[in-house]
Amino acid sequence: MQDVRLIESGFDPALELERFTAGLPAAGGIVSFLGQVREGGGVEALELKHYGPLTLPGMQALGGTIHARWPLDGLLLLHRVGVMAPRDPIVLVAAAARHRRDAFAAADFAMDHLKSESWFWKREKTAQGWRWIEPRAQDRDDLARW
Amino acid sequence: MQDVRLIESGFDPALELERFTAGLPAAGGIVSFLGQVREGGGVEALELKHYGPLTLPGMQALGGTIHARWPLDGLLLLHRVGVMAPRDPIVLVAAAARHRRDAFAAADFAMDHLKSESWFWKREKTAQGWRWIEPRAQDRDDLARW
Amino acid sequence: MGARLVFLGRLEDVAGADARDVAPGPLADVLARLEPTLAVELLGERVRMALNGRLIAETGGVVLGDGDELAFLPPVSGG
Amino acid sequence: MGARLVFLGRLEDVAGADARDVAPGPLADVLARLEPTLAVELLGERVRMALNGRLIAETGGVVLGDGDELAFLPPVSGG
Repeated sequence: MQDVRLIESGFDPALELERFTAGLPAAGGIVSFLGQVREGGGVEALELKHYGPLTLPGMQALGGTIHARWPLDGLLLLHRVGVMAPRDPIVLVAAAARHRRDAFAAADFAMDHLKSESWFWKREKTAQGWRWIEPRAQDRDDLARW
Repeated sequence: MQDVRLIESGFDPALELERFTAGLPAAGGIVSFLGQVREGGGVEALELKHYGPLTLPGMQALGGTIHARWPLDGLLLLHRVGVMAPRDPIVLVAAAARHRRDAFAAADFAMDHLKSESWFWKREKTAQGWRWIEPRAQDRDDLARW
Repeated sequence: MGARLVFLGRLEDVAGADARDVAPGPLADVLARLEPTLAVELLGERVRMALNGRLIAETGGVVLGDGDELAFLPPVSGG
Repeated sequence: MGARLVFLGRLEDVAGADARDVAPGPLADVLARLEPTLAVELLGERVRMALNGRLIAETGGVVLGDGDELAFLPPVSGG
């Protein structure tokens, strides 16, 4: 089971995770990662732009890679695009597996690749206006682990 | 923020995770692990026994170790005891941090230690009756990673 | 009131109950009065003991007094 | 109808819009008709290109025809 979506407006991570889990009664463990817009630090809004012809197909291909690499019962990859406010969810990844090591590794791998290889461009709005976020060296290091 | 509980009857993982997240607006990422009683394989019920004077204090000490090792905004360690049915949640661990690597590592560490070092004894009921579960070599290997 | 032995995990099945009240005294004497099959299991090398809620490393000098609780903890299989 | 250039991320700011319609022709000619500051940014070594939704490795022989869409993709910063 693979559920990969780009989401144009808000979503409810608790509800999404509950639905995902409900469909997987034979999975022993479910690992999830929720990324949200941090409150504080002067960020008033965050915008994620994407390129339609590449972004969702890229996420679907990532899902296929993950399914091929770990024995999973289910994989959920949800990513917001558009303008978000502090506390809004940005990304929800969940991996369900019989064995918890597989679920941890799959979710961790998914996040490293969503951060560094998916077609998203991020900008933040502060009192000084909008500013594009540059790629972080840490993201490249994370990717090199796999 | 550290929330460590032994739970005698059912709990709602989605609700617990939502409450945990709501209290942590400055955390960028939240990693969770949900373990549930697997449906199938002939298991009709699962029972977790514990030893009151050791189990919860041991979980609280584990929480302290994790907080000392990774910079976290919050840590949730919930564990069921008693008799459970297939699909019932057994354990919910969540770690919130500014940086996602810390949240992944803390949740992974928490699960390895809950599995191998916490004072729980598990038995399963099948058509043949109740049977105590022996420790798995895999659990000891998982622990040796840290 | 006596002392109390607590049996966790599969030791509960061997003992036939999750706890048993026993006469106080040195641990060696207490164990000697149990069924031999149970005593052998309780002294298994992977069984740990907790006296009044605290793990003990050495059992050589343990004397159980009135109100003491000694728990026998086989390898865990939790989570 | 012409061809269309699409600018992602900070390239949108340099171009002043997220897309621009241009006259068809060889890519070198299309770029030569843009503002030099924009053309330099678009040819940056870390900027990748996608022609009609497919990444292209070599831009040497690209000729934009009517209805073609060429996207300029700077390093991502997503997730």
